[in-house]
Order: sequence, then C-alpha cells, then structure tokens
Amino acid sequence: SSKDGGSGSQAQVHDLVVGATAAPDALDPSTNTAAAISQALLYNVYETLLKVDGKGAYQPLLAKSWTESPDGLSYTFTLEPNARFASGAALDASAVKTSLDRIGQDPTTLATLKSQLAAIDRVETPDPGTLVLRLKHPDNFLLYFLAQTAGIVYEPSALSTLNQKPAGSGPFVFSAWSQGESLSLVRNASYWGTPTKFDKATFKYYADPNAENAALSSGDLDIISNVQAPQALGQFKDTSRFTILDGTTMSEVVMGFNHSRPVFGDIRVRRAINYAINRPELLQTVADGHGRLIGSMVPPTDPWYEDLSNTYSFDPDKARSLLAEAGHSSGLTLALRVPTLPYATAAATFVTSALKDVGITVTVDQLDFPARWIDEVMTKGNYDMTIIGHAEGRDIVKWADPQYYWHYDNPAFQKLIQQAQTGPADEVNGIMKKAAEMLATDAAADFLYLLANLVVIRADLSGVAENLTSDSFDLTTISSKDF
Amino acid sequence: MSESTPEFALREVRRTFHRRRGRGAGTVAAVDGVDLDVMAGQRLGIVGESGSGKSTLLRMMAAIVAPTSGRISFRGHRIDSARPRDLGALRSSVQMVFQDPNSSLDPRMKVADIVTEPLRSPLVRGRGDAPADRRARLVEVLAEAELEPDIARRYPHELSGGQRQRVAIARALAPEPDVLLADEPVSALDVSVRAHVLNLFVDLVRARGLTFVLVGHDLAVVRHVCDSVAVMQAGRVVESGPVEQVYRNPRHDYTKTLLASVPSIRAHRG
Amino acid sequence: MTELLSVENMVVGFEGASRPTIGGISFTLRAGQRLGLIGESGSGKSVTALALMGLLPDTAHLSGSVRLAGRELVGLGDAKMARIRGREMSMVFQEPMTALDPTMRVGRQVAEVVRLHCARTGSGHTRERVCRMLEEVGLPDAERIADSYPFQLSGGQRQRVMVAMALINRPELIICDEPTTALDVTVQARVLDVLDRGLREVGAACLFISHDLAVVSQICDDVIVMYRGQIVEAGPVAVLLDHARHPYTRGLVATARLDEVAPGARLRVIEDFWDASQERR
Amino acid sequence: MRVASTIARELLIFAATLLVTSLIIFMVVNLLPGDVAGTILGPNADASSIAALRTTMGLDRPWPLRYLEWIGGLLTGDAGRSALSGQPVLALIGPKLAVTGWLVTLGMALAIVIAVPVGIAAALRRKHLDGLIWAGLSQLGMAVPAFLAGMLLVVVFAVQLSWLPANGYVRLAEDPGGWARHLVLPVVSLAIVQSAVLVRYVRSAFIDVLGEDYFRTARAVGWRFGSAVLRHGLRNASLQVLTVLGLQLATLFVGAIVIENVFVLPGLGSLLLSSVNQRDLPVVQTIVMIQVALVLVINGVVDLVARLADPRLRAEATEAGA
Amino acid sequence: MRRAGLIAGTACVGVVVVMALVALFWTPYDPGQVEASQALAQPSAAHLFGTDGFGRDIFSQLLVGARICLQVGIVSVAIGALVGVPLGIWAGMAPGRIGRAIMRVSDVLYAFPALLLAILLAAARGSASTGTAMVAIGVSTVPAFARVAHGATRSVMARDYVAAARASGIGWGGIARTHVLVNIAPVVLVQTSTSFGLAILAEAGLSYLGIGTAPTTPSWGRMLYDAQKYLYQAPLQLLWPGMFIAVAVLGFNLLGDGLRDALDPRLRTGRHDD
Ligand SMILES: Nc1ncnc2c1ncn2[C@@H]1O[C@H](COP(=O)(O)OP(=O)(O)OP(=O)(O)O)[C@@H](O)[C@H]1O
Ligand SMILES: Nc1ncnc2c1ncn2[C@@H]1O[C@H](COP(=O)(O)OP(=O)(O)OP(=O)(O)O)[C@@H](O)[C@H]1O
Ligand SMILES: [Mg+2]
Ligand SMILES: [Mg+2]
Ligand code: NI
Repeated sequence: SSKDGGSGSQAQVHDLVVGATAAPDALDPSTNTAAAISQALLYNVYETLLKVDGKGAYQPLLAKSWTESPDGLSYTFTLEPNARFASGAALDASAVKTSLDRIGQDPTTLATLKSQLAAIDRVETPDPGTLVLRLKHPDNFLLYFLAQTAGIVYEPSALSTLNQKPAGSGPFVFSAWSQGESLSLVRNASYWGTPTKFDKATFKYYADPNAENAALSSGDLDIISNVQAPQALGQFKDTSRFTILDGTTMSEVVMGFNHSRPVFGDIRVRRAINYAINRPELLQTVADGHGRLIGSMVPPTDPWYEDLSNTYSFDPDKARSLLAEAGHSSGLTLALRVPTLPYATAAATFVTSALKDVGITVTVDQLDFPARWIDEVMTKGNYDMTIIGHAEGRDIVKWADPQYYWHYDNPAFQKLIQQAQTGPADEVNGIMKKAAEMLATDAAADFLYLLANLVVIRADLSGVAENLTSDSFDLTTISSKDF
Repeated sequence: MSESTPEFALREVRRTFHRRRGRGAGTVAAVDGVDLDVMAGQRLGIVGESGSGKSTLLRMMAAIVAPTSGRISFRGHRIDSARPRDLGALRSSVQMVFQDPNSSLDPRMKVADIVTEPLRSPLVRGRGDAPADRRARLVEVLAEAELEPDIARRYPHELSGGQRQRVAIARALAPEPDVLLADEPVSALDVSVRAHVLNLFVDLVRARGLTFVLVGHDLAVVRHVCDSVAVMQAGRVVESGPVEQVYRNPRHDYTKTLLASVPSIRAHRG
Repeated sequence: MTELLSVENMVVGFEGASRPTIGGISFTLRAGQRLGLIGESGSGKSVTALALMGLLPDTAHLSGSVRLAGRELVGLGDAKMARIRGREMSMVFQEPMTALDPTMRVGRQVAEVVRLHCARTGSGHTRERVCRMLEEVGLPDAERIADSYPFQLSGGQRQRVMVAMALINRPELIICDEPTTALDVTVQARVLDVLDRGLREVGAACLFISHDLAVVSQICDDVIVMYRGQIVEAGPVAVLLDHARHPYTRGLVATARLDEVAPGARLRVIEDFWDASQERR
Repeated sequence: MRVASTIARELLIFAATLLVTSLIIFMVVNLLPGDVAGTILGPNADASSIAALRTTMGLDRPWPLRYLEWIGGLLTGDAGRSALSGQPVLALIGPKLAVTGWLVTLGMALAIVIAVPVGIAAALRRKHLDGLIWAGLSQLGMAVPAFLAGMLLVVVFAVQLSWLPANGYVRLAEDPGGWARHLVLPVVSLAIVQSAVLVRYVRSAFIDVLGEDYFRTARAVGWRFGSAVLRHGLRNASLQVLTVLGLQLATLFVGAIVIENVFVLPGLGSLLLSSVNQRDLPVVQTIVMIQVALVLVINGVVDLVARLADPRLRAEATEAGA
Repeated sequence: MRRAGLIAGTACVGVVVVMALVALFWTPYDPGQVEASQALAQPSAAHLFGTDGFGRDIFSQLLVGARICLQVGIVSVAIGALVGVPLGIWAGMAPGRIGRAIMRVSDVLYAFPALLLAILLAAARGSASTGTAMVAIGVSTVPAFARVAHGATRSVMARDYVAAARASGIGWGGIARTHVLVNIAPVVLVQTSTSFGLAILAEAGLSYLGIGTAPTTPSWGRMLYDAQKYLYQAPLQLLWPGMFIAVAVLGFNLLGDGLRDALDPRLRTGRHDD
C-alpha cells in the first residue's frame, strides 16, 4: 500500500506488503530448511552468482560471466566489479569463497545444501574479481544449485548472526522480524545494481488462508504470494482491482508409497492405486482446478519436462483387476498418514473415497506438520502412504536415494541419475526424461499434481513472475504503474 | 449393667474449634472442661443459651465429634479416640435425634429407607439381638412413632414438620437402642405440633426404660420430659441436679435468668 | 381512637395455587394499638404482613382493600409505596441472620433509613441520631455496633438493630413478623422488652406476628387467630385466653401452657379440641 | 507478626504450586513425540542428519538436566533461547504477551460492560418477554463457536462494509488509531462469547440476591425497587460475579488462542500453536508456564479482591493473621 | 415458563439424538463418497442440504456428525465425570489437609487452559483424531467436575443426616454411596449437561485449529473447518454445521439449566415451597 508520508509536499513512501502462508522461524537459510526463509530473502536480500530465469536459462547476477572447462571439472566466474554488500563491504571472490566453503565445511549447515555442492573440490580466488571452482567430478546440476539457496553469498563478517540478522548484497536490506507475524525489508540505498522502486517491503504471515484473502480484500495486503485456498479466488475476480497469476511452482504433490512394505513391493498394487484415482477430478476438487497434472516428479519449468499425466488414466476396473491379480481381491487396508496441511488433508479425503471404490480401505490420520510428520513418516518410516508437496528444485534426484523415506530402491533409476549428473552436458535432458518416465511407469508413487503458483496482486502492480522457479518470492522485478 | 458404672462418664472434656468467620473468630472452646455422668435409665436435660456447647457435648457423646482433650467412656469403654470399628457397642445401642428435621432427613431417601438405615449398619447388625426383619421392624417402629404405614413410601418433603420429626424419632428407635440422645428435637417445631412430639418422647422413654439425654433451650420442655438437668453456659456446666430442685430453687444466676425468660402466658400486660 | 389501618376482605393468591392463600380477611388497627396475629406455620401470617407492606412477590395477586390512615395502599405504585415504607410503616423480620445486608456496616444501613426519608439531614446529625437509637434499643456500645458488619453481631444484637431501623423514623405502624422466634429464650426476653419500650416511646401501633401465644400475650392487647388463610377468632388477649370461642383457638392456648401440666403427664394437643380433617374437606 | 508469617506461608505454598506446575508442564511438553531437529531439517533431510542435529542441539541429554536448566534459568529471568531461531524466549514472548494481554483485558472489559446490564435486565425481567429474550440471546451466544462468530464479523464488517481491517495488528505505540481499529473485531468476538457466559452468572447472582432477606429489608425501609437493586443488589451480586471472573480467565486465554488465529493477531496463542507444531520446546514450555502462572496469580488476586470487597471474607483474612 | 427452557432443550437434544440414531442405520449417501461432478450443489431433493466441495452429501455428513458429536460428548464427559466426581467426593469427605491438597491439584489443572491441554495431548498422542480430542477434552473437564462435586459434597457432609448415619455406625463408604452420591447427583447432572455442550464446542475449536478430527471423519467441527474456504463462494456450507453445533450446545445448556431449575426446590430445603 502506498501511504502519503505526510502532507502533499513530502515524497510518497512506497511500501509493498506481501501476504505469505508459512512463516520463517529462523533467518539463516543455510542452517534451517524452511522455504519461507528463502522466500523472503533470496534475491531480495541475498544474491547468488547467477539466477535461473522463467525459461530455465541461467542469467548473470553477482557473476558477470562464467565459463566451464571442456572436461567439466572447473568453472571460472568473473564477478560484477560494482557488487558490494549492503553494509558497504566489498563483495569479492574471497567473500564468495567463504560462503561456499562454509556450506561444504561447517557442520551446522544443512546436509541437503552440502550434497548439492558436493561436487566442489575446492574454491580458488586468483584475483578479487575471479572465482574458480574445481570439481571432483563433472556435475551438470551444479550451476542450478549455485543459483539457489546453496549458492547464496553471505557477508563474511556477519556469519555468526545470520539467524537473527541477515546480511547480503541484494536490493533490499533486512529491517525487522517478528516471529510468526511479519518480516520487513527496506530499500538498500547503496545497491550496486538497478535499485528497487519500493522503499519498504513487508512479508506478513497468515496461518489461516481465509484471513490472508480477507486482508487482501480489505486492502491490508498488496500481494498474496501464494493463495492457499484456490476456492476463494472468486473474491478477486474484479480485474480493476486485482490481477490473478496462475502459473506453476516446483512443488509436486506426491502420494508416496512406503516401498519397504511388502504390499508396495508389488507393482500391481502401485499401478492399481494409480489407476484408481481420477487425478483431473482430484485437482478440480482439491485445488479448484488450479495446478497441473504431471505424472512424474518434474515441473514444467525444468528443461526435461514432458507431460506424463496420462501414464495411468483413470480406470477403476483395471485397478480392481490388478488388485485381484495381486491377491487383494478380498480387500486391502492401508494407513494414509497426512501432514496437517490443507492440500494434503483435502487430497486424502478424495483418495480415501476413490480407493474405497476399488476395494482398498484407507485409514486416514493427520500428523502435526512439520515435527510430528517428519518424525513418524520420514524418520521412523511408520506409514503406508502419505501425501506431501516436494517444493525443492530438481528433487527428482531424491528417488535415487534408497534411504529417503519412500525407500525406493531402483538401481536402473539410480544409474540414470548418476549419468545425468556426471555425463556429457548435452545428454542431460534426454537422460532425465528417461528417468522421469521410469518413475512414472514404475508407479513409484502417485504423482497427484503440481501445486499452482496462484498469486494475486493489486491491479497496478506488475513484474511478478508467473512461474515459480526457485524458493524466492522475487521482489526485484516488481513495479507499479503509478510510480 | 450394674448401677455403679454409669452409661456415660465424661471427665474434663474439652473441645475447641477454629472459627474463621463471624463473631469470636479464632479459637473457640465450645465445650470447656465438662464432667458429667449419665446413669442407666436417667433422663437428663441439658439447657443453656445458644452457642453454649450443648450440641457439641451431645455429638461427642455420640462419637461424631472427637474431644480435643478429656475422657469420655461409654459403659466403661473409652470412646473419645477410638477407631470406628471399636465403637460397636456405642453405635448399636445409642441413637440420636437432631434439631432440624429438614437437615437430618436425607431429602432423596424414602421414609422406609431412612428409618431402616441404622439396621443396615454393620455395627448394629453385628450386635446379635438387632431386629433382623427390616420390613417388620419398619412397620412396628412407624406405629410406635404414631405414623401411618403408608408414609413409608413418601419423601421427607412430602411430610409436615411434625411428621418429619417423628420419622427421625422412628429412625432412632429402629435398632432398639438403650440410649436416646436428642438435640433440641422440638425447637424447630410449631408450638402446636410440639405437644405431639413431646408426648411421644414421654411415652417411649417410659415404656422402654430408655436412658435419655435431651438438649433444649426451653426449661419448660426439659422439666416436662426429664428427671434431672444440667445448665450450660459458655462451654461449662454451671448447675445440675434433679429438675424440680433446679426449677424451683435455682442457685446460679444464669439459671435464674433462664427461668425468668421463659415466656408464659400472662393475662394482660400491666 | 381513630382507625390507623383497616384491612377489608383482603385476598392473596399465588400463581399455580388452587386456592387463595389468604381467603378474604378483614381487621382494623387503631393508632397505638398492639395487635397479635397468631396461627400455626403456613397459616398465612407472613403473607399477610408482606401484603400490607406491598412486598409480595410477583407471583402473588392481591385484592381487597388496605387503608393506612385513610389512604388506599392496594394498587399503589412502587414509588409511592416506597415513600410510605420505612416512614409511616415499617417491619421487623423473622430471620436476624439474613435480614441485614452482609456487605454494609449496620450503622450505615440504619442511617440510610433516616436519609432516605428526611432529605435534609447532615451526616453528622444522622450518625448521632443512629447512635442514640441504637442505645435506645439496648445496644449500649452504639458506636462500635454501628461500625460493625452484621456477621460480627450476635443474633440478638442484629435483631435489635432491625428494631432500631424500624423505629428510627417514628412510624405509625410497625409490623413484626416473628421477631424472636429464631432467638434464645433469654435473648428473646431482652428483645421483647426493648420492643415493648420502643413502641411505647414512639407511640406506634404494632402488628405482632407469632406462633407463640405466650409471647403475644406479653406484648399485645388484642389478638387475631389465623387458620388456613382465614381469621377464625379475634378479641382482647385476656378474653381470648380464658374464653376462646373457637375450638382451634382453645387448642392453641392449651398447647402453649406447658407449665400448667404435671411433668410427664400427657400434653393436650390441638386435635383434642379441633378436628382438622373435617375442615380440610 | 503473624500477618507476615501467614502471607509468607501463602506465598510459599504458591511457589511450591508453581514449581510442581512447572514440572508437570515440562514433562508433558517433553513427552511430545517428534522434535525440533526434524523441523529445522525439513522433509528433504535424511534420518542420520536429523540424529546428528539432535546431538548437536543437546536434545538427547537426560530430561532432569534439561528441566533444571530451564527452571534455573526461569528463576533468574532467562527462559533460554528458541531452538529454532536462537532468539531469547522471553524477548520473543514479550511483544506477543502484550497483544494477548490487550485482547484478553479488553475482551473481558467489554464482556463485563455488556453482561452486567443485560444480566440485570434478564434477572429483573425474568418473568417477562424481554427478560426471556435477553436470557435466550445469552444462551445463543454461548452456543455459537467463537471462531464462527469472528469469521462472520469479518465477512460483514471488513469484507462487505470495509469499515474495519479484516485482521492483523498494529502496535499501540506505532499507531494508536490503527491499533484500536485492528482490535475492534477480535475484542468484540471474544466478548460476545464471554459476555454470554457472564450474563448467565450475573443473572443468577441477581436472582439469588433478589430472593435474599436483606433485599426485602431494603425495600421494607423504603428503597424503591430499582434503587434497592443498585444499592444492595449490585454490591452483593458483584461479589459473587467477581469470583467467577477469575475462573473465567482460564477460558478467556483459550478463547484468545482461537480468536488470534481467526484475526491473525501475533499473540501468544499463535506463537504457541506454531511452536508446538515445530516442537520449539523452550518456547512452548515457557508460554504454557506463563499462562498457567498468570491464571493462578490472577485468580489469587481476584480472590484477594473478593476478600477485600466482602467484609466477611476480609475479617477471615485479617483474623487469620491477627 | 421455566419449563419452556427444559422443553426447548430436550427438543434440541432430541433432534441430535434422533439424527445420531438414524445415522447408525441409514444415511442417504455414503458421507465419504466424493462425487466431483456434484461439488457445491445447492440444496435439492437429491441432496437435502446440498453438497460440499467434494460433492459429498452434506445431510449424510450432518447425520454422521451428530453421532460423532454425541460420541465426543459422552466419552469426554464420562472421562471428566468418572475421574472428577470421585476426586471431588474424596476431597469433600476427607478431612483437612488431604482434601485441600486434592483441590489444589485440581485448581492447577483448572488453570491449564482447557484447549491448551487439548493441544498438548493431541500433539502427544501424535495423530490428531476424534479419539485424541475426546480424551483431551475429557481430561480438561476433570477439574470442573471435581470442583462441583467437592462443593456439593461439602454441603451434604454438613447435613445432620450424615451425622445421623454416622451415629448409627454407617461407614464412610456407606455414607458416600447412600447419601453423598445421591444428593450431589442433581448438581453433577447439571454439570454433565453443561460440559456436554462445552465438549462439543471444544471439539469444534480443535477441529478449527486443525488438530481435532481426522479429515475423512465428518464431525461438525471438521465440516466447519472444511467449509471455511467456501466462506464467500458457498456460505451455506458454513451455516449448516455451525447451526447444528449451536443447536446441540444450546440444547444441552438449556437442558442443564432446566434441570437445575426443576431440581431446585428440593435442593433448597430451607424454604417451604410445597
Ligand atoms: N463445626 C464447627 N466448627 C466451628 N465452630 C463450631 C462448630 N460446631 C460448633 N462450633 C462453635 O462452638 C460453639 C458451641 O456450639 P454448639 O453448637 O455446641 O452450641 P449449642 O449450645 O448447641 O448452640 P445452639 O443452641 O445454637 O444449638 C459455638 O460458638 C459454635 O459456633
Ligand atoms: N412466594 C410464594 N409462592 C407460593 N406460595 C407461597 C409463597 N409464599 C408463601 N406461600 C404459601 O402461603 C402459605 C402461607 O405462608 P406464610 O409464610 O404466610 O405462613 P406463616 O403463617 O408465616 O408460617 P410460618 O409460621 O412458618 O412463618 C403457605 O402455604 C406457603 O406455602
Ligand atoms: Mg445446638
Ligand atoms: Mg412466617
Ligand atoms: Ni422456642
């Protein structure tokens, strides 16, 4: 909302208020997994060497340019000479090295981030403007992860207080945080690049999606970063007041099977479940039709995306006969343990009814999210089926980890992923396509749908990305018609 | 029972209460060193002003309230600090009638159950000669208390005040006690029903040769029913003796005031 | 003497009751006269008193005529009635334990009665008057009593405070509803004495309710006897005691005379004189 | 002398109660399955890194040790740090407590302001239609879930009429006007339910008082009905209601949790809920402790006020020590 | 007039009970049956109260919801009463210190905001389900029952009929059975009725916070939670469960008040009302 900073003669204060659902509980994205941290800070406060655009191509950010050695074992980045931290400190190669080395070496940083940068052998800084990464083995995914949270360049002198006071080089600087309530940023007056038009940006957090919608309706918000109750979008159909963006996220809503249970060792059961569920209808009832059917673990913004949603079209008869073949004609009872997240519980309702039609009795219970769900499902593996969205980019690789909570152990798949990562770069897309198809045909899970990126913005605003390609809610591109 | 051992022997009996409200808050000696003997067949009246400790004394004799100090024996056995199961003799042969029939009858019990309740007590049943057939005893005892048999099916609130008090008397009589303790049994009653209840007491006590202790504030009532009297004031017995003697020739000032205060029908005020 | 109070054919019925509780009674009271009202429990004595004061509950229906010094009270509004209550006519209730506001010092409660009816009295003056009144009703330590809360006083003291409240505005009529029934005999004697002197001092008429003929005979000149909502007999105390016409009254007199019977002898009861069952049908 | 010792004894008992309470809270809270390590590492973590983080954070140390640490810290005014953000717990709770405090206090105040006249009317006119309507409305008020009432209020006043903000909170110091506007709907929704409950108590307290002998006495000495109600009825009835108010407080805190959720108020309730979900135990146990202690303290205070206001109880209090 | 409340209360409760009984044998549709094509249908002959966002028949859900609502009420109130009442009686009959200690513990428990307890218990039991909610609500009503039973027991113990029973040699157990239990029954009954209403509200509250009933169980609270997102689109969704919750709570409250009034004359033996 724009408020007059007093009477007419004074300059207007332009301030942007963004509604979000999940609130961060800490502020250091390298030690806490909450996507909400990156949502608010990545690209806004923190910057990376490069950035992925809406089409999946790499764009320069802190690095003006980069080259890859022919053997794929080293990358050389030329840094933006003007770049500096908001505090005024110089952002040179050694600062970047500190950040990257910290991910690799500091025991407190997240294991996920470590594994994303695991290929880096060492970081070299021949001169302040040049950074060289030497790899242990070629990694075709490395640039992607360097453009994400793992690649954030933190101000070296602020590393110990990142959890309370983020310090980066972006167009905004962190200003205040009230846990569970709001997080505010102000304009970085000395930003090295194109400055933002907004003096202030605030993320406000709403546990209750209706409250968030009501806040936008009544003018307390300028943007809802992700509408949680698509059914309520009707409130915003007045195009003179609001613009609705309906794009894609990277979040695949997966009904995971616990492959360590004998019943899911049988592909006929997995297929039967895939046949039994009418996913178009599910998408309609659960998300009011917003989102995409994907059929595998790949969002459309990945370069190797192909539509696999028809691998198992709705066919309850086939489901019944597969079940009978598998020896479950007398019925089958499965425990579906879902986290207390609106889309998950809603999908559970649909799934229960659908599976009942083919003779599978589903007992549903809901687990506190995150702590309880993680404990029961991920750590203890105490479940038959569960439903959750996997929001991380390129998380298809998780299927290659048999320790991961699905306990999916498919050597052929693991080999494909290995090849894609370390093989020739021009073969990556082809191999990844194969891998995605393999997951789909093997019915490794029931890939229910891809969450929609439903953004509602005040009609005068523009520049919000339609598709979400990182965890960040990128404020840097937003502008207003009015100023 | 030999003549020499009294039914009740009280020595230096004291009872204090911690009162938290009202006048005289703090520690109150409700009964403050009382010595008293009650012989078998004696009809003793205890009179005194409100708060003088009459009820407390009686309740200690019934072992409902324990004395703070002093000794109370019933037929030679200490009852002041006895455990419940050692009170067998007392419980089976001593019964009590209370002042307020509204409070002393359980509003949710039928008269039949109220009256036969003592018969269900293990202590009374263990006595041996206790009435075994409860229903027969109920009919008998209602008749003794001059109550219609069909009252047995009613609840206390369906009875008049006089009837209620007679039910309370019937309950006390049911286990065929030897001793009857009565705490102001007619104070809550209308004068017009008082006579009924007093007649009943006189008849019963005489017919059964009961030992009888009556607490009252009305000397006229005590004189009518009892043969001896003890006058209490502030937790102490200030005067005692045969009722006619005390009545005609009061020695203590308080007794005199008490006697003078009893309203009597006067022809016309001067 | 002139008639102070005249009650004519007063009927009181309660919602849901099949027959009226007070079935059309009439009596009169002269200025300064002391009239006893006796009867067994439930005969309607308290209801009569409340009807005269205009304090019957909402569920009661009152008809007939009640005139105080010629003014009709039946149908008078609350505001007008309030001006009469406590000034021309006051009342002492049966239960001394609950009749005073437990949260207010008694001196203030008495003073309120004064201030309520005489607007122009300074508070110092009122206080003085209250203390004097308290002394008059036999509470010598008036200052301390006035500063006490009701729970700090004994039943007899409270009842004397009630008497003080009733007398302090020198009303023409005081209604006492069993003012001593809840008290000890010794205390009862003292309160009756105080009341007797107070009435004489103020020169007020009194309607004295009791179930105890002995008490009434000490205070009153005349008695009316109530039975089941009806007046069965009326007359001077002396006459009534010795020459009651109605058998019920004779029974009532007989039961009260404990002292005339030999100890242990059978007491006479009302039913010896009066068969209640025949009346009831 | 004895006054001091009685007070000391009461305080000692109170402290012991709090200590036992803290132990119970700690046990209950620490029995919660699942832990903060999982929250921090998220759904993409693997079991071994969760175990590693548990050890790093000291979550696998024996509970008596952790309890002593916590309670020791509390006594010195330090409730530890949030397991998630590392912020000092008390610094985290402080501003939230203020929000909940405003909500509860204003809610209670408004509830009283509504309930007393309505309750009196319902008592005085209980045999009449209007009295029955008041009583009926209060019954209805109690029967509607508070969050439903809140949501309906938002629809009408924030979304349809746009008179008031739908939710959110502004600090009093920043913008008093905005603060007030943001609190109107939550306070009203909280007060609706509370006042409905209070109306019942006020009504029955007044019905009791109207049946008391001293009320009849007051009328017999010449107070008009209305004046008697004000002079003698209100005094005595309010004493009865006062004790209830203390007890209502516990329910009010609960109501506040739900209302904070509906109106997105950054209060203790929402912090508690999210902290429970994320197993940020230092925060959870401290919030619960604060709430329970507050209820106990305020109940104690209400008790004291009731004692001071009621001469009978006052005498009891002073004489016990005198 | 005072009967009116009792009658209205009985009628409201009766509606809920009848619905619950019907649901045992028959519902027009399977309440869990998703029928996407029928989503958000308006009330019609086929769907008396319309359908929800999944095309599930609301009427069927309401019927089953009535059963769950009674179940929650019965189980939680039973827990509260079965634990609280004996505790209260014990505290009321035990002399001095023991009694005070019991009530002290109960007071502390009372200070635990009920929902808080429920949240913690729900979290402790792990999965949020109707069962957890029932236990949690039950535990949180224990102190209320203990308090009420304690007070009533104290006043019964002060009565002379207890003294009379003791004077006859009836033991503590006998007194508790024949006198205390019977005489505190009305007060406990009233408390039971009121707690029933509170339990229903508490379940709704828990479900609203997402920690109550599981998604596929059509409790009224859960229905409200699911209906929230249609607040603007299909407000009726919110109205039906809201209305039935109100009816049930109102019914139990009125019933409790009515019982209190109906039982009152006997409780107040001091006044002659007959
Ligand atoms: N349970 C109790 N707790 C505290 N104080 C008590 C208790 N019982 C009796 N008292 C006090 O002890 C004193 C004596 O009481 P008690 O009832 O024995 O007197 P009483 O002579 O029977 O009086 P009344 O004629 O009024 O029945 C009184 O001051 C009374 O208040
Ligand atoms: N508020 C009321 N509602 C219904 N009936 C009432 C009410 N008050 C009194 N009564 C009835 O009126 C009758 C007369 O009662 P009242 O109180 O006048 O008797 P009383 O002569 O004063 O008796 P006591 O000597 O016991 O005080 C009784 O039968 C009583 O039940
Ligand atoms: Mg006594
Ligand atoms: Mg009377
Ligand atoms: Ni007497």
